[in-house]
Amino acid sequence: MPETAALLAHLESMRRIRSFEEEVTRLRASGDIVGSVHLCNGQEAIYTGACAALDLTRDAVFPTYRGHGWTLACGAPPRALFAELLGRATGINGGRGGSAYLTAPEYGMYGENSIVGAGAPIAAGAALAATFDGSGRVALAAFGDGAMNQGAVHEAMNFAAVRSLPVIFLVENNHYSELTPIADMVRVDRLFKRASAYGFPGARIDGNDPEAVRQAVAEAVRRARSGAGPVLLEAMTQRIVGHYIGDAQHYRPAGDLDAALAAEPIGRLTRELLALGVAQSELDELTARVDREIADASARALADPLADPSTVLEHLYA
Amino acid sequence: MPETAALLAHLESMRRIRSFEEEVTRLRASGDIVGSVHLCNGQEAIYTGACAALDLTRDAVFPTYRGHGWTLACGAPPRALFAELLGRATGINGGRGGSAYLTAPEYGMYGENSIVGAGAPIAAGAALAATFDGSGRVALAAFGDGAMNQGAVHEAMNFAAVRSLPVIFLVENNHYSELTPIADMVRVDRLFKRASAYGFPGARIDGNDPEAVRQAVAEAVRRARSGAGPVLLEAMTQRIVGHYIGDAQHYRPAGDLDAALAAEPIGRLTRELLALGVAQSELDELTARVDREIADASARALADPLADPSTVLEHLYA
Amino acid sequence: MPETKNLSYAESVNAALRRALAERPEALLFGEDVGAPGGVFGVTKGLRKEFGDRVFDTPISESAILGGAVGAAMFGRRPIAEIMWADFSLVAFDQLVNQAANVRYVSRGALSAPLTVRTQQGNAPGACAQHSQSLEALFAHVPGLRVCLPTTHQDAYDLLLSAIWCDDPVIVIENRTLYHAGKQEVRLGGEVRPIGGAAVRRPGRDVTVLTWGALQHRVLEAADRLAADGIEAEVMDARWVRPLDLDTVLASVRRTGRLVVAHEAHTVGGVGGEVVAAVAEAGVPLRCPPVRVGTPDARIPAAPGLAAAVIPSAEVIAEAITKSVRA
Amino acid sequence: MPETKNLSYAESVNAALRRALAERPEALLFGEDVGAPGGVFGVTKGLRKEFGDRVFDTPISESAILGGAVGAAMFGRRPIAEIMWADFSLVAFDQLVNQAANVRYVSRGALSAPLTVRTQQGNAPGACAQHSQSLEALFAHVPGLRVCLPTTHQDAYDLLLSAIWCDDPVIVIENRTLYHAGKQEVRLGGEVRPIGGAAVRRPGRDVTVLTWGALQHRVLEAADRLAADGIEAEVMDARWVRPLDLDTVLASVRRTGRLVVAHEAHTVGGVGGEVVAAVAEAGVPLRCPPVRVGTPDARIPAAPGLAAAVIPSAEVIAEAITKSVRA
Ligand SMILES: Cc1ncc(C[n+]2csc(CCOP(=O)(O)OP(=O)(O)O)c2C)c(N)n1
Ligand SMILES: Cc1ncc(C[n+]2csc(CCOP(=O)(O)OP(=O)(O)O)c2C)c(N)n1
Ligand SMILES: [Mg+2]
Ligand SMILES: [Mg+2]
Repeated sequence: MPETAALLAHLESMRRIRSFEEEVTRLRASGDIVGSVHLCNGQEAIYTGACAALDLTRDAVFPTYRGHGWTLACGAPPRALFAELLGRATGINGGRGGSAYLTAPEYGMYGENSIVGAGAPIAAGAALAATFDGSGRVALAAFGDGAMNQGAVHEAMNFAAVRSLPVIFLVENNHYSELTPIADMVRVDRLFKRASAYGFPGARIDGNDPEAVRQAVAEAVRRARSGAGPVLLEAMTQRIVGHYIGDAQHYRPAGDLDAALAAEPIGRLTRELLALGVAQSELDELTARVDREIADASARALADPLADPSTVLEHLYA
Repeated sequence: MPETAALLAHLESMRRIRSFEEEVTRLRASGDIVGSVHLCNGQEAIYTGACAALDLTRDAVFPTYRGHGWTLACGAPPRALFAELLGRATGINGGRGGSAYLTAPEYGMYGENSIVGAGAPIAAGAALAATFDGSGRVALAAFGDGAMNQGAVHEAMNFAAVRSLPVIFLVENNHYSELTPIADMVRVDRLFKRASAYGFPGARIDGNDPEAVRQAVAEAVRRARSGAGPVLLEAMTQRIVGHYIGDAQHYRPAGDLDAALAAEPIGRLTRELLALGVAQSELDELTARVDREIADASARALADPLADPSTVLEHLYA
Repeated sequence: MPETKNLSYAESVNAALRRALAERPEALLFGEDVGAPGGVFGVTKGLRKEFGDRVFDTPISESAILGGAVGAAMFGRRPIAEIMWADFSLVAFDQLVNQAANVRYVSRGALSAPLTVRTQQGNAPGACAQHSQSLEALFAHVPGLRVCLPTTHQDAYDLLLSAIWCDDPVIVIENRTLYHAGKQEVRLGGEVRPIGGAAVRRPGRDVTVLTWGALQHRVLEAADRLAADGIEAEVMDARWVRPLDLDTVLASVRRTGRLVVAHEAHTVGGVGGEVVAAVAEAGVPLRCPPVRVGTPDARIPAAPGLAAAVIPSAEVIAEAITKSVRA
Repeated sequence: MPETKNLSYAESVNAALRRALAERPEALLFGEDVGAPGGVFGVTKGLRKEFGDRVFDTPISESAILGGAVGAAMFGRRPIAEIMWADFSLVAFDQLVNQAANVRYVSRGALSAPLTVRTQQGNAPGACAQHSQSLEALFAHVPGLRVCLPTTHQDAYDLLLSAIWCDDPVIVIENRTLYHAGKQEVRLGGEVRPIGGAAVRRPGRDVTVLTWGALQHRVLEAADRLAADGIEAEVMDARWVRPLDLDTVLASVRRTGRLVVAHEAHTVGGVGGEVVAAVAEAGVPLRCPPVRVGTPDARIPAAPGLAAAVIPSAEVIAEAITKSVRA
């Protein structure tokens, strides 16, 4: 039974991500943020649990366009993230990455990827580097259920297997690829089973339980650092919002979203903590504090200057 | 116990392929054929067995650059094939395809492919067409062990699985990918096991026994035509020559080639037929007849006119 | 029987697809989210319902989609495959360049690959560097392919039908900023025309401005502004970048003696270079050096203010035209 | 300490790789068959033995190879990845265009991808259409990449080292017909130069002939023949097609007043168009229209006699030069 303090830390991290995404939703509605934005509401336990198991002073995550949660869980400051989405000079990439392709290597976040599956071989390559530098670094590639059908993911898995690379393949199985159910796109929807074809362990885990994710990833990290090679973790979760902001989710069957909402990780962990005897007021205080932090970060980012167009040709080459 | 006549037909088909490749070796040495040539010596049982199970008036095979054997087993005339390799106007593609990229659709041979793995999705696409035209056509994609690590093959397998396409994936596992052993490039060298990840049957078969191949492919064809979808067959074989003409095979461990020669399908079937009571003289006559046929085809092709350069811009578009 | 309807660009594409599926029983339509959901941009809405299993969703497997199209085409179907963003075609580029483009040539017509790839490209506010490129130059360099960029609603309908009717592989590059940006009268049901042919969008005597794709709207805006200064630019929409309708371009340049080429793609190595080179080779006397307008050497940044600094604006285009005319 | 050795082109590449692995402990060398077998062309022979696990074989997985290189580079290694044929890069083109090219720009230098891709391209007798293309135009259109085509043995050594030392992704396009076609004196161990810069291979006053890649040998042959007719062509090797050394080209064209660009790649959409357009835009007065020589619209047929009818020969090049000078 993990300690309450650890669970409270998970809750705070998840709440920070949720508050961030809720603020992003407002900023998108107000027109301050423009373009396609993919929220991760409902999937927070994965980021929180996984990052708790990594040593982000050396390990690295390689997520997808749905990467705000990963970036925050890695410890990147919300203000720089808002600023990035708002196209501000203070954005974590000066506005160049945007919502779907930002990077924060100083926090162990080695880049979202907007090409489905493309991050998997890149993470494998980072893990390859780690086999040469004695650093013990581990790379974690995160991608969706739909990405499992991309050729690059297959190649990355076999490559990682045969070279025993310290990489963790983490599938965020939220049951949908954009507007299409994964169950319609595979015959075997237990995706972790594919690992056995490559000769490494695969497992399904509860992606709505940060502690379960932390434990599974910690074990995978231990394995990876020991030189035993990759692991495939299929974290079962659901998004409780559309694929992108504006997606009306007509494709979700009746009841699907309600079930997802009932199972989403923040409510669930809140109930668990109450059952463990934590006071409602303590949880309310946590939420209020995080919400204030996020509101403050958003306000500061909004006040920051826009990225300077005169810098736009810089940094193409060294 | 299959009838002797069927076995003799297999032997004749395999012998035709072997004689063809032996003549190609001579023509390459003499400089009549130029460029990279991939021989299939030792792998003949696969082509002979598979083609015996297909209905080539409607079914189609999609092999690789190592495709002379497939083309002959499909029934394409040796002369037009020699002419193709010799760059003659009478070549089956007028010299445009060459050894590694020729096509003979009128015989059910829908094109070699020189890009490793690329034929798999194309075959799946042909099978897709067959699900719409009521023809009952089946597509067979053949490729090497090394191709199993290509993204396109993975995508083709999942696509075929989820749409239950009438396609057979046939791996010619000759243990090497060019100069590299497959065993060094995968953790699980029982490649057929990957099928289970996609939810369809996979099996290892004796790729040096044409009758075993015929039976396995016949069963796969039956399944495919019934609408049950794809099958992955891993036919175990060995090439008894280099990857390409000129490959000195330094990478083969001592004894490897000798073992392959001892197990190669023509010698093996010859021994079986003798044990079944077929007379040596009958087998000698078969060999002599096929060798004459091939020598004659080669001589005629050599006498054919070279492809006419003035036609070289034709047929780029309809 | 031809009729005229007031349609959005997306609806024009939809109408062309509906007609193709109705008139060509061998047509198939597939891609990610194109079936049941009707496409991420709503372009294929209703087609799954109307045509059943001939319209379907695929896994996120571009090599299977494009390779599947090649194989299905070889086997007598007429596949229309969607690649959601042109950027994504690069995960499966082999199937277009090494596969589709070779089928007819190598077999001397014994086989063919009459497939259509619908995709869309370009920058839109907030889009990231992996969702913003204009890649027509990569396709246009490949003999065996045909490539068009319909910009008007009418062309969205007409060019797509020409592509589907074509017996060779055709890449149709649309633009998502056009899909829902207003309605136009579109003639439906007319004759399906063979591929090729540029179109004059605005006649003028002073300078020939060749363009294609959504940038055309900025070019027209620039031309309209310059008219106030007495500069009359002839704006020509290439429509097809392979084959380029060089004759029409040359005829215009012979009249105006000046050439500006404007595209959203990166200038270096873009199709603009091909146009300028072809005109220069033809020896048409120019009154001033030709000018290319395109995106300078940079990746496309997500922040709208940054992207606006690299994607050619109407101002930048107007300046280039002015420079050419005043030279 | 610099020394001079008599080496084949393949040995020159090998020497550069050996030096890089020796001097840059962060260098890795991998690809299909490059390790234990020493490469299908023997180019990497002996390096596995000498440098152990830093030189290794990969599965036939180009996306893993190139993506692996991107990731390893981000994590501080300096990967040198081999793609056996440029044609094969198209199965994994995403990793170069959408991934490698963006790393530095999007992160404003917080990350970088100092990787080198060695590949080789072009036609050789009997090679099929999928093993014969010259694809430099596809790479050269991508800001964020650098692209060179070493043709001399010295350049095979020098340019590869410049590429490996470069802190950004570089594509080095070799040519298999050069690997074992004779030895030349090669200076080893000299200073590693920054990337870029064309080279004059043959001075001349009458016409500037810019070329790159193995075709250069045919261009020089053509130039030598024409010298007998009194035509003195200046043959310039671009060496780098991104960045193009336009200044050197312009200086030559200003002197000669004539421009021919010759490459093995398809003419339409090839880098020749970029060169001609850039020269035209620069407004350098030409005494006759520029001429491009390249492969016409066709796929590359396998039969040597057919391929010879599309790949530019010395005769075709000589004719183009003559046409230019006599115009
Ligand atoms: C190569 C490629 N193909 C298609 C897309 C378009 N696309 C973006 S997100 C997405 C769905 C991905 O689904 P999944 O992998 O399950 O991740 P999720 O969005 O559910 O997190 C698709 C098809 C893309 N970005 N890249
Ligand atoms: C995409 C691609 N990568 C690499 C190659 C180079 N290549 C040609 S054959 C070959 C080995 C293939 O091995 P395997 O699949 O086992 O088939 P085999 O040659 O043994 O029949 C390789 C790597 C290629 N043609 N295409
Ligand atoms: Mg998903
Ligand atoms: Mg093999």
